Amino acid sequence: MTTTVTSESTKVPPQPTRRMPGWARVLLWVVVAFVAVSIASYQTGVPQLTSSGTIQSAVRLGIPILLAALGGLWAERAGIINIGLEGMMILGTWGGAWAGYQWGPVAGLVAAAVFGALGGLVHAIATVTFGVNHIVSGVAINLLGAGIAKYLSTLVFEPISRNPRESPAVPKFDTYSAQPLGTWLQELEDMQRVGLSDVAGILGGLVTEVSPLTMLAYLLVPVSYLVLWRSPFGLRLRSCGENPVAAESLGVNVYRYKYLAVIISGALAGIGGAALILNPGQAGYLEGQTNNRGYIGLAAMIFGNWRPGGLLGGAALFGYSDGLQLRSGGTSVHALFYGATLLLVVVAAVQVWRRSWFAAGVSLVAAAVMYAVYWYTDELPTELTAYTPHLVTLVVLGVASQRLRPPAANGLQYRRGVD
Amino acid sequence: MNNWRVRLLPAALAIVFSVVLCSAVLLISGANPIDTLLEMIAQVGRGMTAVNIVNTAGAYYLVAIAAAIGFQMNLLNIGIEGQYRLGACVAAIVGGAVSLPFGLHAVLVVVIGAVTGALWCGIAAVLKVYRGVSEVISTIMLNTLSIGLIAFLVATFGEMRGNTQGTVPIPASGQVPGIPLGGAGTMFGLVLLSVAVGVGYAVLVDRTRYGFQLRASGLSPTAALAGGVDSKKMIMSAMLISGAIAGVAGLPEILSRDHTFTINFPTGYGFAGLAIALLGRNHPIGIAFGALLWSFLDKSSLTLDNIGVPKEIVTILQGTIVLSVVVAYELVRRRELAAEQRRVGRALGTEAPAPAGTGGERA
Amino acid sequence: AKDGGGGGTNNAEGQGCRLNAPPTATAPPVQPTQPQAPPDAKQMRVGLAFDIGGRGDASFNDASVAGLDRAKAEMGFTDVKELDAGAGEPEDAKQTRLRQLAREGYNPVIAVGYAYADSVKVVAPEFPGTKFAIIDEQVDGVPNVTSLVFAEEQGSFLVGVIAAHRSKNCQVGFVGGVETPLIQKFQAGFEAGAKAAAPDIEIDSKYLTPAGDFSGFQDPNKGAEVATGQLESGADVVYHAAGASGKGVFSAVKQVGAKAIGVDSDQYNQPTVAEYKDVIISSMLKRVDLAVYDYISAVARDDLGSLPKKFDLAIDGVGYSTSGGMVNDLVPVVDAYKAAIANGDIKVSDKP
Amino acid sequence: MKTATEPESGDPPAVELTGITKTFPGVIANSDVNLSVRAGEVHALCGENGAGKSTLMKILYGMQAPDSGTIRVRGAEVRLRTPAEAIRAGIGMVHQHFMLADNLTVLENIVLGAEGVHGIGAKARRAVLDLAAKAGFEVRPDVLVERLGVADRQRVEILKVLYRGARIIILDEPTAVLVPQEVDELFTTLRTMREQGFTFLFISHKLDEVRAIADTITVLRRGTTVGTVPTDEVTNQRLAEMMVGSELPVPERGESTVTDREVLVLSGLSASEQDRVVLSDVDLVVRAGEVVGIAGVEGNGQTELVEAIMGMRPLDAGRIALGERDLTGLPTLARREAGIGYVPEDRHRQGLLLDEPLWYNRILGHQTRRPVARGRWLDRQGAKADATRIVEQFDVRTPGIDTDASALSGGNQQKFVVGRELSGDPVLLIAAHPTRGVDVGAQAGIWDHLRAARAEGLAVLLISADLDELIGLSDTIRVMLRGRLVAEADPRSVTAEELGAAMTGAQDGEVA
Ligand SMILES: Nc1ncnc2c1ncn2[C@@H]1O[C@H](COP(=O)(O)OP(=O)(O)OP(=O)(O)O)[C@@H](O)[C@H]1O
Ligand SMILES: Nc1ncnc2c1ncn2[C@@H]1O[C@H](COP(=O)(O)OP(=O)(O)OP(=O)(O)O)[C@@H](O)[C@H]1O
Ligand SMILES: [Mg+2]
Ligand SMILES: [Mg+2]
Repeated sequence: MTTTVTSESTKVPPQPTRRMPGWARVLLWVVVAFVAVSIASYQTGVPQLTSSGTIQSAVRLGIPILLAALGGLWAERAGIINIGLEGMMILGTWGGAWAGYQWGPVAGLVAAAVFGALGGLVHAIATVTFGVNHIVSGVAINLLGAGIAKYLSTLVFEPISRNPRESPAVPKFDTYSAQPLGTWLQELEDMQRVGLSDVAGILGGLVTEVSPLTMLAYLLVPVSYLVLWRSPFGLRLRSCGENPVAAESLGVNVYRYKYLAVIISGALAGIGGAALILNPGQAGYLEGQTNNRGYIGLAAMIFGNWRPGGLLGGAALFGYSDGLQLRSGGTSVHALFYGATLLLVVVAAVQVWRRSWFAAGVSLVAAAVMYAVYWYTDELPTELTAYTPHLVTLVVLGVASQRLRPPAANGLQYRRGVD
Repeated sequence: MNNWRVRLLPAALAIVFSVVLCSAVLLISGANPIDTLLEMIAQVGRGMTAVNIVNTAGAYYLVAIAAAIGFQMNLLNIGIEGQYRLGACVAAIVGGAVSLPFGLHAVLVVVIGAVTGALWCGIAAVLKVYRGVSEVISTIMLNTLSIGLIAFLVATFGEMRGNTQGTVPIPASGQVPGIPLGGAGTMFGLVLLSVAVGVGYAVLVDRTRYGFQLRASGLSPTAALAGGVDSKKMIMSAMLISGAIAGVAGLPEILSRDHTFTINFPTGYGFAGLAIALLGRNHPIGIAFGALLWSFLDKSSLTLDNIGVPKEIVTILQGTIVLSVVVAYELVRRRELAAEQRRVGRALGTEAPAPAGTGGERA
Repeated sequence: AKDGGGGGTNNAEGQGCRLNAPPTATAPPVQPTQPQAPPDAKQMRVGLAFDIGGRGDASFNDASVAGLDRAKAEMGFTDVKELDAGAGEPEDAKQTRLRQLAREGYNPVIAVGYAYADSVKVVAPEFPGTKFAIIDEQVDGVPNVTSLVFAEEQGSFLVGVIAAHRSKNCQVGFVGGVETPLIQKFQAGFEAGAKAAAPDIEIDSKYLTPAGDFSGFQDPNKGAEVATGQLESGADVVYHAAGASGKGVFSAVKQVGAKAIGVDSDQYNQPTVAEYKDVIISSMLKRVDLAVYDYISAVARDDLGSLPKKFDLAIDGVGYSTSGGMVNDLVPVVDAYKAAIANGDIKVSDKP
Repeated sequence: MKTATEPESGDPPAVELTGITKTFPGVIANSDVNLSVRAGEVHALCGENGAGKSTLMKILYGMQAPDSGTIRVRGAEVRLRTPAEAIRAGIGMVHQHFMLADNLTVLENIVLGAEGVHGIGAKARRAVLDLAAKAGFEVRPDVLVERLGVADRQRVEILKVLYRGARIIILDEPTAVLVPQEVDELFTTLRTMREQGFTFLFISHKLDEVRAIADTITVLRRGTTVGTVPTDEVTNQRLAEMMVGSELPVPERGESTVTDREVLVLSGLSASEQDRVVLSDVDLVVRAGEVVGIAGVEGNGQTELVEAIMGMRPLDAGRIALGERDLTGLPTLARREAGIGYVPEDRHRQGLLLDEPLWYNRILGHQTRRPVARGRWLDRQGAKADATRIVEQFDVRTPGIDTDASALSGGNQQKFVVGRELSGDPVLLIAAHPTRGVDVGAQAGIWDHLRAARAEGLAVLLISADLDELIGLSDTIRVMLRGRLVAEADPRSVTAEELGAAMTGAQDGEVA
């Protein structure tokens, strides 16, 4: 070791040579992934990989997850782990169906938010006021949310729907398409030109047949960013998740912000529930319809490194792989292996460039395995492809996890006046 | 803080509180809470309910111990759900495929269940230790993946019986006889396995070096590290043990009653296990009571339809019990801590009337 | 369909399939059970144990309720008890439910759903004086258990024929809720029927979840996505056997103006899916109501031997609906297939 | 003995506390405290650990509510229920433990809670830069605080207070983490600001510093004010007497017991953390009976060095030997078994299981050895017996060994930890800040035990930020800077100032 090396190791580490800004790096990876998928789509002859229909599916499937993930973001940025998202979502579905049935979709949306927020309130009381372990409280809220929704639905819905597990039909939101953009993109997509049609497919999928609730969800991503990172309110809220004692010492009412954050979190999860009720094609309240989407939302948020853009990516990935496997099952998931091979080769190349030989080796081996699976099988058993999104989440977390940076005081108990 | 007051009071308070709350819910919805409760209690005496309570409590006990081992070191093994189902499935497949002498066969099945559970949980452990993936998320994903894997395994190695898909039945040599109690039903022989696991858990946690290291890692990972506890090894081993115990939790039902794993195998034990471990404060005896309570609520709720009360009230009851138990423990803990400090102050304050900072006193 | 679905434009009106001529079988000489006067059974007490889904599932649980209600009205008994199941409950819960009914003196006790197969085998011998029935599963060897099973594949065959005739693109879809053997019968029959009518037809079959994950019956979201996928790849008639997820299938079908076929009961007339009725051209009927009614009346007459071994096409235990009049023109064709199946000219396999 | 020093001017005092009483369960932290601070002065608060200084200041800053007593700010009585109210009254506080959010930027940390002033955007950034320029600092507003060193963090803390327009500033032990040069810089800043009319409440245990900066000194003992004196009328001797009722103890080395048996030999130790070198080519020998002191500004690799020796941190290169035995690559437990005792720098986080009784804590780190374990089994009776021995031998003030560790005061906790680490006949003791935050009485006790063990041939590696302790106890002092051992000093001749210079890199090689 020479002195030149050690001189860098001062207690005040110098700013690292300014690499690409975070958002640019993310964007770059998005582009790389897109190119990989696009190539795979042509090489394997499975255009569903980038069709606008798949993207629309991804949107529809991803929206509830996105909203749950946003809910997780708000709570965890204030330092409260919210594994109770699932329960809050269930409450949201019940509330949305109950009010939606009587007063229409807008009322349903509001009620879903309110019911979710009530779940959030219980979580806040338990974790903030009583200092209960956040996960424990979350598990209890999931039990409670399911129980309350079932109970209420037996009492309220059964007389009307003749079924204790189901609400009567609920009016839905209408959908809108951005015209003439949508048609134009559709034409582009139909030309089946390499790259261009893929982009058109993806964009087309994003702008056609969008319901107000979906637009709201889209909108909540930048809004969450702006509020949390660009407003005094958000700064205070985040400070409660990073160092609540410091925040308190600067006059921030930590309890209040934590309460607010968890209540907003619950409301967002509730809206996520409403997306399962009020978006076109949905069926009203059904027992068990959230089907662990709250947990998936939490995973998407962690996946997204506790950031709005990141969790959007997580929800999109989940929605995409789920849409793909639901729409065209074995074949497209199979083709996805081809895309994953390409992506892993790129990752390996990057690692080689960074001189982390081990990581590069692992990536290459993984790429080889992926390719072998692609080569030696024709279609995967549906029992296994049905859970592609979960597998993808697990694998990506395994690859990316060590770069994640949760809020420093996330999950810690905070009591005023005790340090 | 080892006295009984701290142990029992919160749980009792919480149960009372939850019962009161649910009574209110029942009253509002027009049912009579006292009748409801009496009906539930009466149900225990009917038919085989009492034995079923004990049988299911045995399985609950195992999943709860699995959860408690994780809790001891602040690991949240949410994947118990997947581990016990996958363990049961693989064990049943192997049990149906081999033929061994009586006894040995059942032992093999149990071992296979344990190994399967441990390996499945081991995926989460490896991800956590080497990749820093939160076990909460990875086990949630693994739970879902286990459903697909089970479906695949049953479809591949199982057989069709009418409209049910299940594994090949385990021959008599691999079955574990129950303890027949006449008209009250048959208690699973493997309830004894739960007892054994409970004793093992108590000894492990209280009396062994491993138990010390486990608890130390949970109480303060940093102190444990400085004290020479290898946190990676502990996470690995704790997850593996937890998974192994979870992996056998489904076997009492299979070896003593069903002899096959079908796609209708019950779900939800995993989350019950987490709740019961909380209820029992990770204590082997507390968990036993928790398991019995949970099982009682489950089984006796079956009668509520008879008196026109939605049986979902029991789920609400279970949720509030968990929540209020943890709140009650926290409140009692705070009070006890203050009391302890007062005791210290009093014990040492005899020399100086206004002791500020006991360490600052001079002899 | 490797190139299908890319643009979602393949829904352009096709010319339909090249269709086989219907078989020319003579209608079997079987008449549905003669209209006997309903027995008087005021003292009868009937217990019903549901599988998950329960009363109000707008599917076969409800169909059994309908049968029960009819029996109640016609035979005059009043003491009826229905018990609901919980999702993912263990075996002993099912046994307890049956025992409870039997102990309280309900006789007969009807277990609705194959999930009760093992429980009935255990509980029925404990109550030799009580008559048990189980729907959807063949239970042999227990004298006081009657099995009420259906030839779902035969009914599905008929709607497969309808689908083939109604498809303009010569491509149809099947959406199953959970990949269980029971649902596979629906798929098998549907595929066989469609192929019989149009050998070139392309059939997309997809399940929402694999066996064991019963959320597939409760997830309209997924139902809609799967159906949309099939529609975009060119299918224009979709048959579902997906329980409550079927709503999602209907909504996806309605979205693009294609056609759907319902399942179990006459879904055209079902209030919960009323908003989609204009795309439900037919439904595969599984007459659980009939089976339950027949069973109860057989019990009342103490004549269990008169019950059919299987509720199949021949006795109208399964069938298809024409409500809405959208397949009226096909009735002769379908009935020809029906006759061929009923008299054994066509054998429908129950494995896909 | 009230040596009251009322200002002659008619101005009301900037702060006046009367009859403040505050009790915690079992502890009276403040009882009838009276304090009056003139506007524009630096007023020091002195007192041993646990005397109640921090509590009093937290009351003034609205973080804790007094049980009784009144607070006046510039003559007007106020009720300060939250920090927000104290901030509004013009009071700011720099805490003993920094209160910064690592993952937020400098700017965000400063404007947090005071967003109303200039928002959180460009305007605020300009205001912060202006303020810093006035106080003579340099700040980079958009850097994450986690990247800053201690001195920079402290500047951020001071800027936080200034940004809120505070005129009365509480500094709770601001110098504890600074090297002498940095202390001088801080004092320069304080003096400049005093000229501008700021009032300071300054807490420190270091009497020289207090005398260097304060105009007036108030001494607290056992929660009450012992007296207030003008700085220039009081001697160190007198102050010490006021604080502890007797003379301050000084660490004394005693006779040298150094042998030539090498116990710990480090050669070429290097370690890095995420591309950052934290230890670079460290060679060090500690002999039996020798105390080797490591001096250094916090964050220069001392923590990492200890972790490397204990096997808690992977090495890039180098070798660690204990006597004849090569420890490189062995896990922590094996190193402890080989005879290393370890007093960690943070007893709460690393030394104790706070929610467990003392006897259970006795097992920690010894779980494989007698008398607390037999093979794979714990020996609870053995642990209890030995915990009792430690409590007696090390004068741990506790009602018994069944008391939870958290209920003990810091000093007593530390004595227990030292006692535990000296159990089982270690050949090497690594003592990281063994008396940090421990009051003078307990401090002297711990020093005595270290000396006694050294006399019996124990090798000690002492890491301390307290230069007097280092100089007083060590046989050899090595200075650590940026992960390397840069200088060696003879404790018999070196002064704290010289050491400080070496610690900041102003001086290399042999010191004194
Ligand atoms: N939150 C608390 N709960 C209970 N007791 C406390 C609390 N904070 C302080 N104390 C008690 O009050 C006494 C005074 O503590 P304080 O922190 O004010 O001392 P100090 O003079 O600042 O000591 P030091 O020099 O160590 O900083 C302590 O001895 C402690 O016993
Ligand atoms: N957060 C707290 N909650 C309750 N009691 C506390 C707390 N902090 C301190 N105490 C009490 O204060 C007493 C001494 O603690 P304190 O922290 O003041 O000691 P100390 O000598 O300053 O040690 P340290 O430097 O570790 O803080 C103990 O009796 C303890 O009961
Ligand atoms: Mg202190
Ligand atoms: Mg202090």
